[in-house]
Amino acid sequence: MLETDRNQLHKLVEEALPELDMVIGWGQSTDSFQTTPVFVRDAKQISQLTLGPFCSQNLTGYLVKPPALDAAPKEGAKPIGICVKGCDSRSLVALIQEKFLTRERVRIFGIPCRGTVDWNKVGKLVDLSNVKSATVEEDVLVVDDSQTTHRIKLEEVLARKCYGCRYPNPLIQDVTIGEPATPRSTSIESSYRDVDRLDAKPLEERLDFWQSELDRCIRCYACRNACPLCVCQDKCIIESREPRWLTQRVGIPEKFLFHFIHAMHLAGRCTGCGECERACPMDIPVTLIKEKLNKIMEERLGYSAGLDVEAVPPLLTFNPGDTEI
Amino acid sequence: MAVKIFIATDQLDSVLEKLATKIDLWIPALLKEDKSGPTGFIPYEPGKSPVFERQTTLPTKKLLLPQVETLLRFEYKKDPEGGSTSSIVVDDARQVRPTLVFGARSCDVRALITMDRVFSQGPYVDPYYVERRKNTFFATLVCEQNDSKCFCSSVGGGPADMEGSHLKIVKLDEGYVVEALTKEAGSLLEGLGEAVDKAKDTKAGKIVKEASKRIVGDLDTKGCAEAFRNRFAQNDFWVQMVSQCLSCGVCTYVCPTCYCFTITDETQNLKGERMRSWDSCMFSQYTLEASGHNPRPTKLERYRNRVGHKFSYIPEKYEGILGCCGCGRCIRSCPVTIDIRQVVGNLKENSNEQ
Amino acid sequence: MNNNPYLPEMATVQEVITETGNIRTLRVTLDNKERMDQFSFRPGQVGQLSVFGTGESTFVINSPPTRKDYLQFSVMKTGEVTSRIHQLNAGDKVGVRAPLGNGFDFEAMKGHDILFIGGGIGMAPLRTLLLYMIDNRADYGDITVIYGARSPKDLCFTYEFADWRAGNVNLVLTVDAEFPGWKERVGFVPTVLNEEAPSPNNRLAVVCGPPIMIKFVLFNLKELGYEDPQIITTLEKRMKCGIGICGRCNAGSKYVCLDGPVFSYDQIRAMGGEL
Amino acid sequence: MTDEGPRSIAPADGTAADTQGIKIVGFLCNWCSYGGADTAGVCRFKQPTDLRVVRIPCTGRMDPLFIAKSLIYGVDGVLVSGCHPRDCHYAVGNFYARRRMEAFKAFLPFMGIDTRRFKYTWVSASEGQQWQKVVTEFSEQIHELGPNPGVRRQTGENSKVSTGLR
Repeated sequence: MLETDRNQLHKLVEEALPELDMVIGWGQSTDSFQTTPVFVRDAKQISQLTLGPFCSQNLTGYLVKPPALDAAPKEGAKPIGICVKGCDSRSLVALIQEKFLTRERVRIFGIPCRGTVDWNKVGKLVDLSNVKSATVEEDVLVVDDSQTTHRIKLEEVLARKCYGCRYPNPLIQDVTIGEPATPRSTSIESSYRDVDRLDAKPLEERLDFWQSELDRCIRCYACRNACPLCVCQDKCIIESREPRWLTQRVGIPEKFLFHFIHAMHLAGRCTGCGECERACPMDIPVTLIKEKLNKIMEERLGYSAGLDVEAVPPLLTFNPGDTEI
Repeated sequence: MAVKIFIATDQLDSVLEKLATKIDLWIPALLKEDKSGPTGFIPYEPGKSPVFERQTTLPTKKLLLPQVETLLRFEYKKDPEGGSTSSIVVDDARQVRPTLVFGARSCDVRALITMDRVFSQGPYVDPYYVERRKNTFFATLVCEQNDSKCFCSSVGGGPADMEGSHLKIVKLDEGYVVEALTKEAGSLLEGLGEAVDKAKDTKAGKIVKEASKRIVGDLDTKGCAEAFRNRFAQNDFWVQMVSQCLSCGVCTYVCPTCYCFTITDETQNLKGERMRSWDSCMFSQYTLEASGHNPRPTKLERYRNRVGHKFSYIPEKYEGILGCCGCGRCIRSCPVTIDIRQVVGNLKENSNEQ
Repeated sequence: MNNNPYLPEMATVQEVITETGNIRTLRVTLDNKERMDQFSFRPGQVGQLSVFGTGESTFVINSPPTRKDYLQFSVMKTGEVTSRIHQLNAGDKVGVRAPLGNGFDFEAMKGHDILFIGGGIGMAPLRTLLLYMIDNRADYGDITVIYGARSPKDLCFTYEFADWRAGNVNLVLTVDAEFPGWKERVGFVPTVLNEEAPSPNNRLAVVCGPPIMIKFVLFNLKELGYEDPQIITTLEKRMKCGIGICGRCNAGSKYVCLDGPVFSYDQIRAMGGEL
Repeated sequence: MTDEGPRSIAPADGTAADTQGIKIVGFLCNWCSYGGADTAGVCRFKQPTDLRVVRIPCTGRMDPLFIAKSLIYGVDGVLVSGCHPRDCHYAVGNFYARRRMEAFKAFLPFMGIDTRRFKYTWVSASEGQQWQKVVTEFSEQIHELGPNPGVRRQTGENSKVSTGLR
């Protein structure tokens, strides 16, 4: 099935490429299992494009970040093609919502998603240091580590965000590749299970949890830079000296505040794509912080980011009738 | 005859405990209770078991160049007469204790060969680094766990490379053979472990021999400095290589040889300190001038500088030594799987074509 | 310097001169009198001036080595540290790490005619060499200075112009646009350079100013027949350590703080790297 | 010196609050609550002394991160007060603020920070008595909770690094 979809993607991209500046998609990285973003400008590169559960990166950030590939599109510039999964499409909607780009600027290749693989999880079951090949057969991940062939149920090694995913199918798109996917979750309750689990613990345990998790943070800012909605980028207050929110120290308070800043600036804007967590080299569940805020937004203000290009993020507006606790 | 001891696997903890009474002892360990989770070097505590099975996520760099350290402290003294600040006391805040890193890898130590040159080959000598370097001993594992991202042999090192190390650790099935490579390090081993019998010595010798024969990585770095210069102005090449870069600092923070730092002042009331902390050439602020001009305004220039620094500028400056130790950490940790081997490899390929 | 190159020497601000709306000149002396007496440097070398609690910044020592009552730094208010420096008054304490960098090769310049081209604050690094040459006037041939700024109010060292001329210096002053009471030249520095057109024979051009000025001045100098090695300039980069370690001020494998800031144009071309 | 708090909220050496131990930061809007606090003072209403006031132009200026930073670095309580809804000097500033602070209040405990250490309220310039009540109650609540341990400062891993500190 993947093979058919891939062929369809290649065909559609080939047809569209002459009208486009480039197509941003996923391709094979230098190792045998992970994908890397590729920027197809030439028909010769189309064969690099791939899709499926290994395509974990959210590519929408490349559309807007300085130095964007095409930071200030010239008059009459060709649109950019981009491959999006369900969650990625929400980021795209959010970017259009916030007027970082217009719908016409992008040609969207929508890819229904059945979940993406979290290689950290696979690494717990298989030694990933010398993988020879990794493929997907229906719902089984087959990893050959040059000694044994491991067969792992995909469902066991998906990224954390996938288990509560309500929007596996792109919300905006020009073309769809493959059959629509069935959502794993359909309600708030089943979308925020990890948040609820932590919330069920006593306050002190929660503090302990975050203290020990955030202690590992090396302040490399991968989570920030991977986030498609962290649009301030080089002007981020985390690095600014005036005003000086943070010093260069690496105590836990500094790390706490850094993650507070990241989360609060995404409150009501985060689409839960999980890029921050995926990018973290220290395996910190950074998306969980934002998930809590997303849950608050949903429960209290009935808002989920990245669903509607016309909607205004809830913290950028108000309602005189809002009530207090 | 060099001091050589054997530590049985079940004796390791008690030996480390004894070692820790002689010297500050650091071991590679899990940073999260998860056997495949991130690892790094931490101060030894009884009961903490070292992770020798795989390379650590974070290198030993911070032991010689902490992520944050105090360069000096100052204090404004109020003038009792006028009430205005009149004098400042500046004090050099150094203090270094002898430290042993038990379970480093040859790539970690190889990085120091680069760092040593930068920090001590002048004309200015960095006293903070130099003093730490003098007081830090490395007990290095003969590496048998190289993976598909390692390329130490490509940059002048190798799995059994002991240059710069003070002790050599060979892991056998039943324990560890530890051999002192310097006299000072030998005194650390006094009274620890048991004698190495012939059989174990032979076994260890065989492991070392095999490891030193192994070629890890197939990157050819010959002539990369020149190839880089040729590629420098080819914008298209760099667009192709690093369009996916996120400009985050992961590669530089996990890199054992990335030493660039910034210096900042922090004060509270009348006291303060001048700190130096890791900086990253991947960040825009790193080179941003007060006027607003930035010589490296986009990720292309910044990534190019990283490659250039390691494979062209450092070799030019220091007799061909590369600024890369081949540990592969930047490849493993990169969120968008940029592979520096590919970039360096491509420097030479068809460099005259474009 | 002491054996810790990061440790500044304590110094006292002796005098603050307001040059223009955003440029001030500080004259400082090292608190250790012996050190101050022994202090020697080459024109063009720089110093790190620190205000403890705010940070350090690099400035050229623009007093010449031949006049050692004080070390002079001219500072344009642009960022965090420079803003703080502008708040300093006589008697305040600062830290100084100096001398750093390479400086001008004034020995090799002996016997040559010299052309100084400065714009705005860019006159500061030239001033040290100029005064050095005035103090050793016999060693050098013709000295022409083309100095320009946006308006007469933006010219630095106005109080010294008479002294420069008295030192047998051909001083050409220019401002970008007409200004009431302005009797000197009007026009951009590169244009005035073409009008003056000093012969490149046995002459060295020393250029410093804003990047855009440098760009056009270089172009015009080439037109006038100056060869790359005849053109000398000072580079500017963000600096932290000042001693060639922290990594940020490199252009190719050269560090501006250590191997510079003075480079000839052919050196700059050979270096490669971002400017 | 990793045990330093941010400059703005650090107590000067030997001030009264140090001996008492409790520090509360109050962010008051310029137009209503600051006036309200002033009224309370002019009327000589008895007030607790734990509060340090930061005057902000409007609660709409109130960045929840001010609260985060204060609590993370060990301030014992944060009180935000502004004009009553529909009475904002800038018409709508406090409407924005209300949403942000509601969300933030719900978020704090998730990170392990006691939400009782943060309160926001509305006090107008004429409500000196109301101000006295608000401050007294909040101060009592914070005293009951005791000092805020803040976020642990010593990192597990770096605690023994020879950082050059004595």
